Amino acid sequence: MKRNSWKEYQKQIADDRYYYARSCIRQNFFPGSEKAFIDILQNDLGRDLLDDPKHSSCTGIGYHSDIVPLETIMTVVARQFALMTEAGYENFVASCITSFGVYTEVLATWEEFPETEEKTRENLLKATGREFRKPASLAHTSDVMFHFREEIARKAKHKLVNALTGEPLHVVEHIGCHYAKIFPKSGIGGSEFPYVLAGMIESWGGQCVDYPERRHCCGFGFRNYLVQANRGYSIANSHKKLESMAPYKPDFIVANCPGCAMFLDKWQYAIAEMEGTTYGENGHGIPVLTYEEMAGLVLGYDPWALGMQMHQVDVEPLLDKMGIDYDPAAKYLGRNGKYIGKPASAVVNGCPPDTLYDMRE
Amino acid sequence: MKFYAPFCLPFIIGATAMFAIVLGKWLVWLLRLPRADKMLILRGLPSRATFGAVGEVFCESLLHRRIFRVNPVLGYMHMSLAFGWFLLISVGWIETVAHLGFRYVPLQGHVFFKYFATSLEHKPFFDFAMDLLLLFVLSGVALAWGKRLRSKALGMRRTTKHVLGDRIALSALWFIFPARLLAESATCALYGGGGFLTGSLGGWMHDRIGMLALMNLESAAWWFYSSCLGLFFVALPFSRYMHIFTEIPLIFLRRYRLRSGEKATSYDRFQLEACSRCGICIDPCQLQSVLGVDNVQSVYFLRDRRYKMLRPEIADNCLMCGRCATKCPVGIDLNTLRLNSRNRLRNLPDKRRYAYLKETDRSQGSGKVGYFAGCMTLLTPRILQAMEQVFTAAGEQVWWADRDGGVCCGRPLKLSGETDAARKMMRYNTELFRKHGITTLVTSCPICLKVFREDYALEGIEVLHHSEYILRLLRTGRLRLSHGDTRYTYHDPCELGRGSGIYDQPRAVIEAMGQLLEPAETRENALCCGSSVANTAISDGQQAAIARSVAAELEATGAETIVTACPLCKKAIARGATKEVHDLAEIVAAHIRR
Amino acid sequence: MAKYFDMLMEDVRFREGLNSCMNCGVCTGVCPAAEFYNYDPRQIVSIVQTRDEEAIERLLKGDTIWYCGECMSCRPRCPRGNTPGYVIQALRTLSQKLGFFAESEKGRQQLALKRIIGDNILRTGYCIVPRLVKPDLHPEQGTVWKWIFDHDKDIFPQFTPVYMRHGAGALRRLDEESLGEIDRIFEVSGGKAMFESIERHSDRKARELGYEEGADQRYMMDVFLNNSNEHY
Amino acid sequence: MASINFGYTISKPRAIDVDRNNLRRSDEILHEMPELQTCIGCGSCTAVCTAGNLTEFNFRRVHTLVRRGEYQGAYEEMNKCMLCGKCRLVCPRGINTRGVVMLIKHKLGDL
Amino acid sequence: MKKVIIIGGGAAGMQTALRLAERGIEALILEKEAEAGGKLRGWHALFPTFTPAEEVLTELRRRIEEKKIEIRTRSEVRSLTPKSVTLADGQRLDCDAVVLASGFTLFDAAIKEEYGYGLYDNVFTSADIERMLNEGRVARADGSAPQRIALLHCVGSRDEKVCQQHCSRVCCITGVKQAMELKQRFPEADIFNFYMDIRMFGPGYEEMYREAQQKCNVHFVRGRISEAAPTLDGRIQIKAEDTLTGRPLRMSVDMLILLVGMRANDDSAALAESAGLQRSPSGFMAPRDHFLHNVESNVEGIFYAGTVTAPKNIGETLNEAIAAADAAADYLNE
Repeated sequence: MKRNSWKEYQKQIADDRYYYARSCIRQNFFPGSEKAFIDILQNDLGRDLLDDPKHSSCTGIGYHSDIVPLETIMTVVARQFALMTEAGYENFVASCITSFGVYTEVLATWEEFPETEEKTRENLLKATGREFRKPASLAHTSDVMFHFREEIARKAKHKLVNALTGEPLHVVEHIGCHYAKIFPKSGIGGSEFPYVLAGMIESWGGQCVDYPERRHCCGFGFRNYLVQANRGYSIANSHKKLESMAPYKPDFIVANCPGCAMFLDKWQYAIAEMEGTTYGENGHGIPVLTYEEMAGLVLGYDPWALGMQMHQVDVEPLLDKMGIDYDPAAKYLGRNGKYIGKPASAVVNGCPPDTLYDMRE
Repeated sequence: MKFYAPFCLPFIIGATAMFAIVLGKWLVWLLRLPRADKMLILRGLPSRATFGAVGEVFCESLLHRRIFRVNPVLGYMHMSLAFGWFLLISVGWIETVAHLGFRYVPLQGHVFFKYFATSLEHKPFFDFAMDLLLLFVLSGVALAWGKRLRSKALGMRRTTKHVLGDRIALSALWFIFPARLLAESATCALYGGGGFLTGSLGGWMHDRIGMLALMNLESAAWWFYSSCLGLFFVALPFSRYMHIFTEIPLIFLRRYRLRSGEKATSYDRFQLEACSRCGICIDPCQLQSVLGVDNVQSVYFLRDRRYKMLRPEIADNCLMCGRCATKCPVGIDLNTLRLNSRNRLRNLPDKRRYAYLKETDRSQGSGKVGYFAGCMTLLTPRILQAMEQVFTAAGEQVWWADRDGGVCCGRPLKLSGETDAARKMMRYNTELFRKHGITTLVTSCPICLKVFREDYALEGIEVLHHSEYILRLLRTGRLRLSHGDTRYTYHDPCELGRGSGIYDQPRAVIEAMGQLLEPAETRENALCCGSSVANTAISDGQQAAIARSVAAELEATGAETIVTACPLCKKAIARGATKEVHDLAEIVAAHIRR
Repeated sequence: MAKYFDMLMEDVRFREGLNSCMNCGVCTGVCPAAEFYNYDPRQIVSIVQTRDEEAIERLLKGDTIWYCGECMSCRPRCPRGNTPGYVIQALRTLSQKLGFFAESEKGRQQLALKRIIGDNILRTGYCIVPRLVKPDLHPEQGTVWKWIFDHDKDIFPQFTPVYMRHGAGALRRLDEESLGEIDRIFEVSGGKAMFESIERHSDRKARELGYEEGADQRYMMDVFLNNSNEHY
Repeated sequence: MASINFGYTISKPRAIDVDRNNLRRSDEILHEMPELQTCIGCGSCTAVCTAGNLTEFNFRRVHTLVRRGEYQGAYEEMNKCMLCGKCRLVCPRGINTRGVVMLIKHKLGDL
Repeated sequence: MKKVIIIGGGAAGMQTALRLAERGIEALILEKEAEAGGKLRGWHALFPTFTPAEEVLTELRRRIEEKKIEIRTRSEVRSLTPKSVTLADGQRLDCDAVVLASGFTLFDAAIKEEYGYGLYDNVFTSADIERMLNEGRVARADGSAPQRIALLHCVGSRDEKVCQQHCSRVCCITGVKQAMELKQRFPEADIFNFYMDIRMFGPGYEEMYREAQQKCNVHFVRGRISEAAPTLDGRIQIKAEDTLTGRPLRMSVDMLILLVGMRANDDSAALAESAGLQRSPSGFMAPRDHFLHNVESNVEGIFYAGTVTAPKNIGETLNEAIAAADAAADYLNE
């Protein structure tokens, strides 16, 4: 792709010493990804990262469901910063895109309306007795991964290429709306052509797919998913995206937002159950990866250690394409290799999982 | 005496076919009439209406009195053909009786009597009389030929463009009487006799043409004559000449109070086929005279409808100003036929339509007098304001039906053909009027006025146009106006004048305030402003062109102010005028004396 | 008197989000909600900038303001620097303060959101925890999720040492002190007041709607599940 | 397909999709009434509309939708019009609005 | 003989020089490009008469030659004072007054990233279309004829996001003109103009707009395009709101034409600073006032002609050049 404009949207990404804030959705649905991020940073890249047990949710989902007032979320954010300050860190990294958006928005609001910062400090002090310094740098964890993309490429065990043909894999990158749409300058590449995932994909040998609904929201829409009556909206947006990308035959989707990755995966299941439509090859869905999983695969992590068995859409076709060695039988094993049964079969998986991975055979 | 020769065949066949078809048509139309219409006929037959009808048939079908009124030369042409032919037939019948007494003579015996009567003694009186009548008819034929060639000489700017069937019948008709002259003259040449026409021509032929040739000529001439008649008769029921016979029952039915309505009935067939396509309706049509549109006028509309080839764009393209209807010699109810054609094209009964009309009462005030501004008045707030001043000056307690927005009276929709849907609006407004207990309903819109009077069931509520209402206020002294020296001219709105017969009241009101100058075409002949709601086919530019021509005629009176009594006319004419255009109410409001 | 408009102006998001709209429609053109609801963010901004109190009240009491998914796609495109999404947030906040949210079907759903997400934040320190995503209320989460849900104690510990326990790592149980701090933050900064307003007005509305027990579990499940399908 | 009761269905897009819409009827209408294309969207017609005063009927909106190939419901909407003709008098482009109403109803009546 | 230096050899500069020559004042035109003519070069036809731009330009050049007015090309100005102009190479030219007729810069459509100019093959600017019209071949990137074309108004105008809050005025009529020219070449094509307001400020413009609608059946959709994206078959999918119906609108087009606006030259800030000239918020030079001294700068002896002060059409530019020349001549004769 001829996009060069991303170079105009650069931001400072700290090189070391991160204060890590977990994501509600990512730890729920992709706990392996958060683990992989920490492992990659600490083990593969040798960076310092603090996983503070005292930090909490940013309450962004509540904020964007409008039940948490702005003043409250500002104070929660201030508490996170206070924890960081107390721990002696100043580079804040958030695992969640919604959180990243919230932190950016809160900092911008304090900038624009200083009285709100005053009020927040007052509230925080009153509620917790804590005080905070604003972070020197604020980044999303995908920014950090982007920052180290070349270093990771150098250590790569696998590339994003079809191991059989040598062709680059076609990758749909999906950027969470709150990554750059609220503050285009806060995202690498801006809001129109964000480069944060594209940069990783290109560095690791893949090829990005530009399809008409590339910029469209996955459809989470907070209250639009969280309340069952509204989910028709949520699924319809993913449906629109999937319909739009399917003709390009992507090998997989990668998202930097935990919600997007979860929804693009799960809605494929629901659409298949509702309409019988699957979007990938041979009646399978299109695998949806988090960027941590993508990085993990590139660095040679075991897919099941990355938690890829927790996806609804099977990732095996992708693993096969990339020539990754994995143990099919180990996919659905519990702790310590304990057999705990398997998920029921679903239309999106093409054929029932029982027939493929029954270890008792 | 034998009354048959081979050449009679075309005539016999033609005449038989014609009578069979004509009678058949009438029978079907009569049988298909709605029950109520049939009752009207049964009740009318034994009444004085029948006598009146006979008289009218004589005056109109034979003498063409109405055409005379429009155009004497044209009247003479039609009379000479119709009445002349009628006399030829009746006098011919008397001649037969005079020769043979009251005995059965077949039809061809009467018609071709000259041919069969060669052996009989000549009666110079009849020879003379019949020749005189033939000359009378031939003079009409000559005029008809002349009209085709030079219509302007007969005072018509345009004549009808005819269809093929008409052309055949017309050509046959043109040759019938010259052929008769030739045939009778040839017989006279061989056997003597004849009057000043046939006798003289016969003598001349006798002197110049050989016997054998003459015999052949005679035979050929009678064949030709008979063929012309036969051809004409066969063509007649399918051509415009059907009017010759159709007008007669039409006159009777009309006398029995049968009328066309918004729904088509078989009575319309009598009207349709009574049109002679004389084309008199073309000239008054402003679409023709101003815009040069020449395929939509009533004559073409009736023709297209009769032959079932009516297209919506023709049916729609009519201002329904009624100027043609006032001129129609047959008195066909042209606007109503146009309307029920549209009804047939568009009316789709739909129960759900206008369901929103419930609970929309936005009327204000209370009083025995209700004022319905109408949509167009709401767009011309000065009229509304003026009416308010008039009411205040007269001390009238007024219930304002629609000052804050109301429901349309329904006439525009009706005029477009959606008659059933229009009824819903009419019912809604009727209920509204009843609910507020008014006894007088004043409107300043003639469009509303006409529909209130004709289609609303408003028994007990007197419906007045504001011109009538204002005049009444003046006459009862409740309103006093100052008289100035402004010269006004008045434009008769179609729906008010020709539509509702209100010509004098607005004039009387104007004269109470200043001098009134009449434009060249006025009252029944008044022009239409061009923006009539009845026409959905012409463009804005075309409307403006008509408005300019109307304004020019009004301004030519030298008046300082153009007055009209319709909000739509006011808006329309103002587009084309250089002088001020006002509604009557505005002028009145400005002249109120306190 | 511009009562509602002034109240909106107290919200910094409203001040930031509303400059002057020229009705170009760029926001609606990309809006995912406009695509699937009878919704037009341009018109919302256009209405509030007229300062027509009646119109604003209709918005506060109506369904429209609740369609937005807060994806903020509208924000980077606006040629006049407005943010319809912020305006929506301000309107929603005010609607909840005034209790107007309970007047519309979509607004009433705030109760469900408060009880599911809001209460969970105070209970766990996180918006969502695995036990909250019950397969019967989230059928779209699929068969794999059901398998995870049913075997959470076997699966999650593979990725975190502290599943539902204290310590550092994913899906840990937050320590009591931190939870206390969050609770006090909500107390001090108006979060609790907002929750209370949602509960109170929902209860009032529930009784109005004929729920004799007020905003009970049955009412909550009804607002959570019911869709009149009149929103498209 | 499994018969799972999700409790909702995939919402249908509401956008005007010009690629999907069949513009044939719209082209026919514009062919017969090219002046309709000169609409500048000023809304005068809607402002004076008698039916629009009583309902949500919006003539400008409906004919614009028809021009984009969105015919669904246009006939029913146009049926709210009372054909009073005020719009025609105020249209700055002189569009024969009553003719437009009748033409659209005529062309879309059988949908 | 007094001498005036005119900075800029476009329509404004040439016309100013001609008028000065008429008033007996020596004029020197400095043109930074290799050839004089400014933006008229490369433009195809002028609205609303479809007069070839070449025709106007040729006539201006002929007159310049006739009057033997010197044009110094490839001469970029670094700074100026009322009495001297310093070129980029450091050379200083003395004079008695300066007329700044340096025109405008076309907005770089690539900055509006969401439209994908420079990324997607079938996204063009109005300037590209003029060039293609001049070359006699308008076509899609693959050479095929377009079946559906969208023209987007206000690209780089009235847009806070790209710091161009002003209206460039001429793009509306250019959009109408190009729609008609394209319709003429591709009678079967559907052409859609996406606009926010149609600003037909000049004589004959409104009539042209109406003709485009009624005679050429050009569709006008009120709504700014939100984004453009490529489709698999090389077309461009656009999203907008049809604001008059209040619904989002999608379509794919064979060509997307961005009607780019006028912006102040990049060097205007530096020039303004060197001479102490005031600029308007839009970045264009600010005249002393907008009514009685609209061709004069706030610095005595420096005058403005043409689009250096604000977007203008050719006719206005030529008129203003005469006014500027007269003002300069009057100043010198005082």
